[in-house]
Amino acid sequence: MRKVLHNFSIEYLQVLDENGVCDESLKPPLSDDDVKKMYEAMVFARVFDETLLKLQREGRMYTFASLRGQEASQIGPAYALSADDWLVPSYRESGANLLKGTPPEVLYVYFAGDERGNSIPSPVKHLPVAVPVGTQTLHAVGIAWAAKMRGEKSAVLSFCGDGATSKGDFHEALNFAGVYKTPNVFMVINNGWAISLPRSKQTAAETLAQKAIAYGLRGIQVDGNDVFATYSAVKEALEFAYRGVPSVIECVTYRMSDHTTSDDAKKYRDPEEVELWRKRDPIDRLKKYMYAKGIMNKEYEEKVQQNSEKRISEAVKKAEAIQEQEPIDLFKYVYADMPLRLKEQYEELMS
Amino acid sequence: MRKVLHNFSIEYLQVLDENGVCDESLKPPLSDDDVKKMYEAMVFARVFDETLLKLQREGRMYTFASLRGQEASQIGPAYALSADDWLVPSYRESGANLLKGTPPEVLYVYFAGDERGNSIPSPVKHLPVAVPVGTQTLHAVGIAWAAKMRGEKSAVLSFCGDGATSKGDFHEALNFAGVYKTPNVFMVINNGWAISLPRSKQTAAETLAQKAIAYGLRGIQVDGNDVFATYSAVKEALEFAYRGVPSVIECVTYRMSDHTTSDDAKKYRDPEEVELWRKRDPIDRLKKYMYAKGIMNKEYEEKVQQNSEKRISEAVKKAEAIQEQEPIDLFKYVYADMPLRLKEQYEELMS
Amino acid sequence: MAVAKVTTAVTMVQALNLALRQEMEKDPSVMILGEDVGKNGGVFRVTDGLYDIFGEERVISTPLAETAVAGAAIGLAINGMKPVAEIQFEGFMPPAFDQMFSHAAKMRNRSRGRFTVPMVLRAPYGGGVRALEHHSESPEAYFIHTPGLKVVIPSSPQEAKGLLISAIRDPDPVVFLEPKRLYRAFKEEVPEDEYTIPLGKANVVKEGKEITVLAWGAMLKVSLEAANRLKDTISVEVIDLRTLAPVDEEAIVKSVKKTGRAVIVHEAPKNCGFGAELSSIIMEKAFLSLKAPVKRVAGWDTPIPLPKYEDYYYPNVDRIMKELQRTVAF
Amino acid sequence: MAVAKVTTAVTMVQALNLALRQEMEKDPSVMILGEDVGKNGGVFRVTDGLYDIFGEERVISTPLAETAVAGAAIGLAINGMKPVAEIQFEGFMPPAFDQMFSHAAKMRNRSRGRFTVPMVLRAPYGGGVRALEHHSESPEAYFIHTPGLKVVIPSSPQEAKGLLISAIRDPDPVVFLEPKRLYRAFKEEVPEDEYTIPLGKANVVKEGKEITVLAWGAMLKVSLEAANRLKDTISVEVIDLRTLAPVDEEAIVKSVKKTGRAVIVHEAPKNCGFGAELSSIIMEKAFLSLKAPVKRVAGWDTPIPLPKYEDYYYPNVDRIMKELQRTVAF
Ligand SMILES: Cc1ncc(C[n+]2csc(CCOP(=O)(O)OP(=O)(O)O)c2C)c(N)n1
Ligand SMILES: Cc1ncc(C[n+]2csc(CCOP(=O)(O)OP(=O)(O)O)c2C)c(N)n1
Ligand SMILES: [Mg+2]
Ligand SMILES: [Mg+2]
Repeated sequence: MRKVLHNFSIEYLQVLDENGVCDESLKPPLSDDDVKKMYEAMVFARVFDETLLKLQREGRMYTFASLRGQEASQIGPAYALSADDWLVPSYRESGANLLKGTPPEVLYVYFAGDERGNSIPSPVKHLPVAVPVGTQTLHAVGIAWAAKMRGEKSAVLSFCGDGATSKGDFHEALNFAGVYKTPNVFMVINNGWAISLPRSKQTAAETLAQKAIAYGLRGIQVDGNDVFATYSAVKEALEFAYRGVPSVIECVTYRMSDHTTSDDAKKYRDPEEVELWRKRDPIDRLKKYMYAKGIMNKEYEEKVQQNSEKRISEAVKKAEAIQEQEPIDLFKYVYADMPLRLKEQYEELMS
Repeated sequence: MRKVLHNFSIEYLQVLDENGVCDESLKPPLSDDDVKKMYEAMVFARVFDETLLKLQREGRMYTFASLRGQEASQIGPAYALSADDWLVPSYRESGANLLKGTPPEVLYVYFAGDERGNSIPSPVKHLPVAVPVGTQTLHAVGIAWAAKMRGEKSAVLSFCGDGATSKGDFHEALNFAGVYKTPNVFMVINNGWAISLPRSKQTAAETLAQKAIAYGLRGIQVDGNDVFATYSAVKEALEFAYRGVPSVIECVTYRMSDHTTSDDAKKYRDPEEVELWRKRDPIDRLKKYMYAKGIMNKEYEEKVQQNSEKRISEAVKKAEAIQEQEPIDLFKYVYADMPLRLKEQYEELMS
Repeated sequence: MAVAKVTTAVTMVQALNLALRQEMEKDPSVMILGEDVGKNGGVFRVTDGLYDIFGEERVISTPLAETAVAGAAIGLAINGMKPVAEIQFEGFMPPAFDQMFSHAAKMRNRSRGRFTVPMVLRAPYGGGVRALEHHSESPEAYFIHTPGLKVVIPSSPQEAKGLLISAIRDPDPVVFLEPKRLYRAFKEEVPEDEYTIPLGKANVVKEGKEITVLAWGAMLKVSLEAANRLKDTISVEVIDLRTLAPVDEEAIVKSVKKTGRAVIVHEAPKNCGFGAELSSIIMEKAFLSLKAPVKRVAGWDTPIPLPKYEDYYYPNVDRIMKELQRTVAF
Repeated sequence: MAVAKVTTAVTMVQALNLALRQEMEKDPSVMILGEDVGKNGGVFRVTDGLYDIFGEERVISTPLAETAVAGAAIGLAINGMKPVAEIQFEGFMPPAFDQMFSHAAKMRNRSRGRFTVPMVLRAPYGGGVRALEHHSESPEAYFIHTPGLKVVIPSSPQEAKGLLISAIRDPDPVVFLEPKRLYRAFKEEVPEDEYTIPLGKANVVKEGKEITVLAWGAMLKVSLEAANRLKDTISVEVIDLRTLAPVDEEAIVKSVKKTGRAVIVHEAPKNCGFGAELSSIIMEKAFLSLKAPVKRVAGWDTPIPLPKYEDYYYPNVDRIMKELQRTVAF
């Protein structure tokens, strides 16, 4: 007997096509006001990004990971969250972090190399930047599990990249989520590259969404440059999550910038590929839709841009005016109470 | 646009049913002689197992992991290997190890708590027992990769359990194999339990075979108590492996004994479940087939049993006659050359 | 330590079990996760019966994945739970190490106190039970060298209960290593009521004048035995460190300033083991009191042998006695 | 070291690159794997150009999975290859640690020599380059405490080339940590031909009479600078340990017996760092020569701060000078 035991399939979702034409049958129930807010958040994310890249080049900041091109993969999902839901980002989700409520000056302080930028202001429910790739997916499972145990209506949206899907942590996280039916939504941001490794060499799987199958989870691939699709997929996944069904959502998007400010993508990737994706810009796409729909005009467009720039330059001012940390701050947060040895070391440092 | 992107399916293979009735259309090309050899190896594995369990109870050995019930999941696959292929076992594959060529006295020496039992005699190509669950799958990938680089026709058959599929190492190994198209065959021995955790709580996936989908690998589930199915699936997978297509084979079988001699399965599992599986005994099943086919009679059956017992009691004698290791042997194999500090420590031990 | 009145003679396994049960009764955020900790009660039965009392929501047998056990525990702790995570054997802690090193140890510091990780990572530890490879390791130094973690190792049933309760209540991540050869080695009167033993405080188990022995876990008893055998010739002070990080430097320095000599005993390999740190602390803080070099009696710098030869490996009474004698005669 | 005639002034990155190239030319079993080591040439460009020369079969950019990089390297080494595996930053070595600890370190011993693991695990290491969190760690002690591994840390371009060639040829697994702040800090004349520097031998970089400084990697230069600034008042001997496991105890003991004093300098946290082992070795083997306690100038026992404050963290010339003066004045 040789028979098929199980069939599986992976779906793809796109709502706004590359020309900004909307498949109305799939359009999520978003008011014009919602759409505007999402647009504004996307522009704000981009301006934040551009500003930080500039400041980094001027030597006012350390390493920074640009999100350019991934605005729809961040804003759609973050917009779908309620205040009770958690956001567990990697290091590239500045757009999502800002929308979730972390002030831009705090994020800036982080990229300026200061721990206080990771001190997410209470009660904003998102974890600090996670640098070790993929490790945060397990925290996301733990946080979701705790929420479930307490019977809270709170889900966890975590982000990781295509590269992260190769890590053991990712695997163990998805498996735990499946077994404990935790309220998790795992965003996999397939931006084509993990530093210099193209997606095609990251795994032999046809899609990253199908990794969900290995754990009995829901899996779907969405157009990551389509903010309606990312919003809609996450909204749907959150509903499943509250009922204990975790999901994997692969967002197909593109990292328009170098990996970080320390990287030079020209070493390893074809500029034509970048050009191709420039035409798929997520903000342009939404703009086309909004113009066609009549909820956008030049004046509004400019105002959004200006407001974003203003808000960010104020944030930068605020951030750069922050007092230096005291040397004691090096020692103060290692444990709840400072052990003798740390007190002695602090004294030595000050002597 | 919401559309199906990809479809996947997982097949199931059984050749000999529970009554020993063979699906001739699927029967692998095995001569009667082959079948007898496989039967003999299965009986030998079982007698080895029974003997070691007895010796362990008598205090002549340390912890031992019984393979009872899993003979077909070990002998079919090992029988499919050529001398150039590698075997990478966990701690429960004594049957496969013996068939691959490790003398029973060597294996016994290992379970008697002596490193020399892990010194697989050259040129037998199998790795020592791997205790840290799942870690060996990565060695299997490295070994296969090396063989491929050198252009050798050599594949690697590795074993791990249902529990091991939850480990990050397993995930990373399968992914590497997919990306580098290494000649690997990953046996996943789903024996229902990982110590006290039932398969149903190990993962929410419907099958373990479908984990292959996450890596673009071939995946199939086979009846692990059917030695024709396990042989056939591995033989086929080896052919794929030589051409750079790795496979995952889930063998559905059952751990008839306690997890190890340190475990008491009565604490956590229903004796009825064990009874159910007793009826699916892989040796009985093959025996039924062989009687029906006329290649088995009482005399042969007894002879096989007696030969096995004799061979093992000789092995035990040989093993127990082995000279004690010298204390210097503690220090001799840490590095190729013994560093000063180890020389001093050896002297201290002897002083 | 406020010792309550009613006591019972129990093994270390029972004492740990009692500590877990009482903390779970008291604090609904305490939960247990790990391989086989549920119905099976753990391979050493430390969590025996807890599944029946608290249910599968709070006593959770996890899939076989140590990275996940630690990583999920971090998330649970961040979101208000107090997870007590078990790693089945210390030899399988390395896959949990990254999460402990990169996150548990650093989350409070990283977030300037916004997020904290009040978890316990328990594991049976050390050798002497004739176990398989990877089942007799002593990895305390890896955790001690990681700022942000606390490391605790009990030496008896009474110690185990009080220290585990403190570890669970501690606001920071605690690695709690349980000497498996003491699990059932002896019984001791243990107060039935809950009590705590403060973390970071050593215990002078035996007073003496001529030499200090620093030990912990299973090596404490072996050291005491060596000290007792020498009682007519050498006055040995024996200190149980209990908490290895942060270690009680004051107690160590005080003792060595009095005795002028010290021997450190541990099972882990000598090279870069915690014995080295202790020797250095003494060097730095009690140099002028030293009448002889501080010595270490430790595991050899080799992999731990399989059961048949493990007796060659671990410090034993003879080796300790010899070192004490040599040091005093120096 | 047999120094060849033709030399060129190169950075450490270039020296390492040359070592890799020459070993790959010489020995077809040498191969490179790790994240971004291929076309990109590694994030620090250590493998730059090797992909073009040797192709994607021998210079392999792997998926993002450190456990797999180490674990697959073990299998490759067992089956006849000599893999040089790169971990992109030392902060991501923990996920590779289990494979190194449980298998690379133990395979020879476990199989009584039947299977061996002649691999190198390279990683950029240490701080001082204003990097993100997890990019400035100094994890050498974890590996040193693991019997069966060798640990090597070069301090200059010339050292880097000779030591890396030795590491690649070594029959045992070598953890090779490259101080990233030295990668491009200075150029040095390096022989173009291949040459080796034997593992396990320290290098007396500067002779002196009154105090010994033990250092390695980036701390060597800082220590030398401190020694030079004090040259009119204190005669400092500076030793570059080069190989940390197995360490050259003879050279250490010889020097301290001569000088009677020692200071150890390292970036890693002090608690249970390799400085502790070195201090203990001196305690055990040169006690009677000691005129002052051996001291450690090390990283604080805290997580490493983000870039803005990292200068507070690492030993610097001032701290070393102060400790040297204090020790001599003891
Ligand atoms: C465990 C770990 N290994 C390596 C790195 C170095 N590194 C940082 S980002 C990165 C690539 C990540 O790729 P991906 O997951 O696709 O995310 P993306 O950067 O594209 O957003 C690597 C290798 C790291 N931070 N963590
Ligand atoms: C990494 C690791 N964690 C835990 C253990 C302890 N342990 C030994 S076997 C086992 C269960 C393994 O189950 P499975 O993979 O299904 O194999 P089986 O024993 O059923 O053959 C566990 C948890 C181990 N050996 N290695
Ligand atoms: Mg990516
Ligand atoms: Mg199993």
